Amino acid sequence: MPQMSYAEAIRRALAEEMERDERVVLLGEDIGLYGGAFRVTRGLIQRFGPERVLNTPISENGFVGVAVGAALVGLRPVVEIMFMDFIALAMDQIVNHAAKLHYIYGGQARVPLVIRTPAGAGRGYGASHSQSLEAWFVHVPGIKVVAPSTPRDAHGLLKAAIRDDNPVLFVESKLLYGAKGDVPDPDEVCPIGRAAVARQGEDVTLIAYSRMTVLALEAAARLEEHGIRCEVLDLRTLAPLDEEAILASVARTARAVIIEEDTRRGGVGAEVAAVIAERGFRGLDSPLRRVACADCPIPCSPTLEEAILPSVDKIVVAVESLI
Amino acid sequence: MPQMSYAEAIRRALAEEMERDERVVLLGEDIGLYGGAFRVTRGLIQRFGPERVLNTPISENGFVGVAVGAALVGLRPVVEIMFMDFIALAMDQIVNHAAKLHYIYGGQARVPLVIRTPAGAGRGYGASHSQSLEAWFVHVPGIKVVAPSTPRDAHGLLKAAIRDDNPVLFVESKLLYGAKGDVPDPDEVCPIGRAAVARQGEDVTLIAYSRMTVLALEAAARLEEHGIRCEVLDLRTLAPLDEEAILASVARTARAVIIEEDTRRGGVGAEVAAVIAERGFRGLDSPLRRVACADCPIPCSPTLEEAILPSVDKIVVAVESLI
Amino acid sequence: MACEELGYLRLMKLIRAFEERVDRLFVEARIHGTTHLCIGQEAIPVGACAAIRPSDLASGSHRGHGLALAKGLVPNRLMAELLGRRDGYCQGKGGTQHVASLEHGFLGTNGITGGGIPIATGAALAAKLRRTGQVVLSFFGDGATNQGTFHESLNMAAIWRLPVVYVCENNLYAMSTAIRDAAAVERLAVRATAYGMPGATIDGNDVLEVREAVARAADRARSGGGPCLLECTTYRHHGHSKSDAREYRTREEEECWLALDPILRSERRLLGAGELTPEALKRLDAEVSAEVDAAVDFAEASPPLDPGLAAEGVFA
Amino acid sequence: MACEELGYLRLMKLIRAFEERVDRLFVEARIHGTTHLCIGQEAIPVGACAAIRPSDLASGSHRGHGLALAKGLVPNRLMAELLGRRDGYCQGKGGTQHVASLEHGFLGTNGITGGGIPIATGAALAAKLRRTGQVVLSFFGDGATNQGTFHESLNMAAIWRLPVVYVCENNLYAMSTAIRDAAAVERLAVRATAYGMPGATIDGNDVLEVREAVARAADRARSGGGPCLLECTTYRHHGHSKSDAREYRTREEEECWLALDPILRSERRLLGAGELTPEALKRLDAEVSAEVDAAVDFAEASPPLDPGLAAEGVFA
Ligand SMILES: Cc1ncc(C[n+]2csc(CCOP(=O)(O)OP(=O)(O)O)c2C)c(N)n1
Ligand SMILES: Cc1ncc(C[n+]2csc(CCOP(=O)(O)OP(=O)(O)O)c2C)c(N)n1
Ligand SMILES: [Mg+2]
Ligand SMILES: [Mg+2]
Repeated sequence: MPQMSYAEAIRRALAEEMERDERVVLLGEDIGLYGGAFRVTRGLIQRFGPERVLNTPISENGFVGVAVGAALVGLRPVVEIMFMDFIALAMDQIVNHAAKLHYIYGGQARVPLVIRTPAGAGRGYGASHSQSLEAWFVHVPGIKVVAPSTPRDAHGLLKAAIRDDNPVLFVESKLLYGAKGDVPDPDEVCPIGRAAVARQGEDVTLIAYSRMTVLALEAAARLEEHGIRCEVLDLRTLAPLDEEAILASVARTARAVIIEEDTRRGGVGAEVAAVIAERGFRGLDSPLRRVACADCPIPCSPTLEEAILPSVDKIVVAVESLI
Repeated sequence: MPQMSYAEAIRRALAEEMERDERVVLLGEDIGLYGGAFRVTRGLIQRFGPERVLNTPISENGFVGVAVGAALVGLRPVVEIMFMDFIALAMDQIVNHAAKLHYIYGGQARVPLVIRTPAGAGRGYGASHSQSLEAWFVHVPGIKVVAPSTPRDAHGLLKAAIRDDNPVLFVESKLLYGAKGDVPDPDEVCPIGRAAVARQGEDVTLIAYSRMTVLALEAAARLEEHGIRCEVLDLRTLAPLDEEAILASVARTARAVIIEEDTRRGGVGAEVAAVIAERGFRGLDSPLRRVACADCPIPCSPTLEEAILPSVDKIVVAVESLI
Repeated sequence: MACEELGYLRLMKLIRAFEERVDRLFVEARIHGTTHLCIGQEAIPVGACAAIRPSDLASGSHRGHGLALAKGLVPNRLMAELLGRRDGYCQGKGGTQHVASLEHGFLGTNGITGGGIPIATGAALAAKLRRTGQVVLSFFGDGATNQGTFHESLNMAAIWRLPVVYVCENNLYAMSTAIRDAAAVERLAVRATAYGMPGATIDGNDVLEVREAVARAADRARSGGGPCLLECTTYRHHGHSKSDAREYRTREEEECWLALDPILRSERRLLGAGELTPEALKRLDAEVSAEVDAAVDFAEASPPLDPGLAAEGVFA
Repeated sequence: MACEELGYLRLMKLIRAFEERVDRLFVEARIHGTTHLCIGQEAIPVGACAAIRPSDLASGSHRGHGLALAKGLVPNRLMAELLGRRDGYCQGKGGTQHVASLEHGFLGTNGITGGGIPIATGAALAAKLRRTGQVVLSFFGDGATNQGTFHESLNMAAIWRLPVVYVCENNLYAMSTAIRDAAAVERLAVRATAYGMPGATIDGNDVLEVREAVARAADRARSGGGPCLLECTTYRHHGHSKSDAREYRTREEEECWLALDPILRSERRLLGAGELTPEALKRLDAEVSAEVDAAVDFAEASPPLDPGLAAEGVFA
């Protein structure tokens, strides 16, 4: 299979799974003819028809709840939330319903629901169109959270998410939609719950996910020139977290820098740090570091936005401060 | 001032602040004659009238948004969300509006809004009436989060919250409503952002907040019998976090156990652990430990509920594992 | 018709006996937590479920024991659920506000006011797309009609012409808040206008009227006619939940409504028509009471789930 | 009346020139991010703001530059905001979707569809409780009427009789979704029925009609009569945002609506009445164009905020 973009990889995974299983239906705002704000679902309504690609009204809590109900009785809906910021409107249906029903119904029910949504800043979209809110869901038992960094993982993880019998939040990166990469096998399913070593190194582990993996790899390349060999661990799944992979890498390098695009306080990186501090403490040689978005709303002005986001430079500085 | 319950302390703080500042108004479901589900606002409508104690329809996102709008133009609303679980419905107005407007409006606007809500399990109320979701808000820049453990702090922190020009989430503990304690001074305001040493000790720091502080103190008393001297740090404010107090205590004891009632993964304790792992690592002698609710929805059956919640026993075990 | 009403009367009495027992179990501290009794409102779930097929679906509010029993759940396992026991429909994990039995097509009670409305709507979407011929009943209270989920759901059901019947149990109050203070409309049924769907107000304390109205609505929905909103007027005899002194309403108002009790009305109708004798009535009462006794025995004999397993079963 | 309309025409032209310039700045990559132009819809904010007092309040949607200017914000600082500069109303932090000027009573545009409706409602609550005599205009699109916030807010405004006028700018589409596919009602104004408030549909492309309708609604609201819902029919000439090829609507439909352009209509009316000469019209066009040129110059001369301060100002 040729090189393709992250967006195209997602589109293919959707199409393949819809082909494979007629219970898979898509719901979301403007996902039909328009193809969604980022055109990820473009062409699918022509191929699968309006009964399987449903344009919804602007009713986030409502249509997520509709998807929960549909999932409960046999469909496998994939919902698109146009920007992750809007997921704030749907928290009740996701948290109090989707994530809980399997457990609180004593195992009778399954909610095979995928919620796809683009996260992240860097496009000058402002405070309500730029957030990375995945940490909320990492904190919610009963929902899995994945956040791929490559077209290949986006494709394979989305297939896994759609086949999973549990709710899965599938976090996409706006800035990666155009990024190209190999997707060798249309049947490849990437298991949920496993991190991947994106680069090997001995001196320090850079732990990242989604677009931050790309920055971490760039930083690693730059640091190599300074003689610092970084291992880059791409988490890929945030819940359940691949604690073993984190601990194994940190045990080798004895140092870790966690890179996340969400705001620092209470972010995903905090959980990663806590896991290391609890279970990997003995092998650690130096303090942990987090490189994250500053604790403020995302300003619209591009210069301000850039200033608060993680960057290759900031990663390099954090790594160098440890060594 | 005599002993009073945590609920009564909150009621007094409300009444005192309403007396002091006529811009303070209350909004919430059944907070008038009924006094709210936990009767915290009982009697206030008789005293201040229905224009200042507004019973709302069941419209959480709507009435929180109404409070944001009212705050923006000069009122100082105190909203009650009947159970913290229902805050999931109001996330958009809290996160995308209340917490952001001051910043994104470039400092023109203030949103002096308090959201009071009871958190916590232990009453057999089931999955939708028992959650502790404060970690979500700790992750949201622009909103402060407080969670008192005593009547005195509840009183003083609520007064501070009402006088604060920023949105404040005021997390109450259902199980503490009946707990009694001294509230010596009706004018005492407890500053937001400061932890308190609830008990001094040299061997290990127990870091807790809200009802978990009570459990931590019990565990400390029990551990003293085994010769282990625990310091108990009551965080009181979760955002901004009193990092200096945490670091100072851990520097003394070189060991820490974090106790939180929210579910473990991505909870408030993760941030506390991360702060210690970043800034207090050098002084740490042993791994951190978190005692938290298991990562599952709160089951209704009391025996199951008890099994997953933190307890004095679990704290004791965690501390002993470190020493 | 009349002999069918006998069955409804029996079911309404069973629900009431069940609820009264639940109330007593609370007083005796044999149940913990909270509960919302549907005493006084039994005709709505009974009439509604009589109008649909067993394969149809229903979803309820927090006040949902009556709907659960009307949808075919058995008292034994429902009681076990309320007592938090292993043989409860949800192993005691769900409890009163989150009890479901999918094999009965009962999608669950719901502790989030308005939370079940989109879920019912989604089940109707699935029924439509999968062409199962099912209809879904979505139950909720007057207070729930002020939630955004009500609005969003009814709108989607209307534009997609989903096979769902929205059953609003208007018992005049949401907790302590009178609906006249929480909505500026005389009748909640007019809210259907906003979605271009039919709305009607019916006497929710008349089991036959409920059955007829729901039957018409369900037929229409099943044949592709789309959703509708039925406002069923009723009254809850007890407080909102166990700790409610009912200060927000008068004893006179309660008297009036007690006289309109749906069970009394069916009894009177059946006695008047000679379909029921005072003796048969007594037997009926004894029967349902025994059935509830048995349910309590069953439930109390069922152990709670092993606490060691409490955190299991989060993921499928 | 007619000389007043001259002022409205000027303001509508200013808004249009402003929006056209914004469009060009995007094409030239001098603005980043996104934007939603209100070209074609100018009569609504202009007519509405003409009907209220400067001390009154207004809150807008994501498509809110026109409302901002109509509410009295000056082009210079608005343009600076869109360019992310220090002299923008919000120091460049808010941007197109979150620009406010509280001193003008402008509570802000809003990037969350429906997000501004409860906020406007709350401002009206404050106005009522504080007896300021203010009225609030709450602007939103057709698509926003499907949000739960719309429902919850209108309901609260109705039960509390708040001084708020809900102005729905129905431009037939929410992004690519036709309102006829997203709501099963002919007219969105009927949604007022669900709250017991008056609702009316007016020609949103006629600035005088808008002014009259809003004036009546605002007077009523101000004197304690409560809220109402005004559906203003209109059309956006451009795509939803910069990257929209408008595949979901036909060029014929666009032609029809272009003929109903609110600016053309005012021009024609004024020319016909002799209140405006072709020369004066040219002067007007030149004036607003110069004003917008100046705004761009002002904005581009304004530096961005010091990036070192980017994370400051989170708390008051
Ligand atoms: C989202 C949410 N808000 C508030 C509550 C608390 N609450 C439980 S029942 C209830 C009243 C519901 O009234 P109504 O819909 O009329 O149903 P009824 O109790 O009268 O059957 C309220 C406010 C809740 N459970 N969920
Ligand atoms: C909560 C939320 N959902 C979705 C969006 C994406 N979005 C932005 S504008 C828009 C369409 C709004 O349509 P309408 O209310 O008719 O306003 P118009 O754009 O036509 O002026 C959508 C879906 C959003 N910004 N916020
Ligand atoms: Mg009710
Ligand atoms: Mg529109």
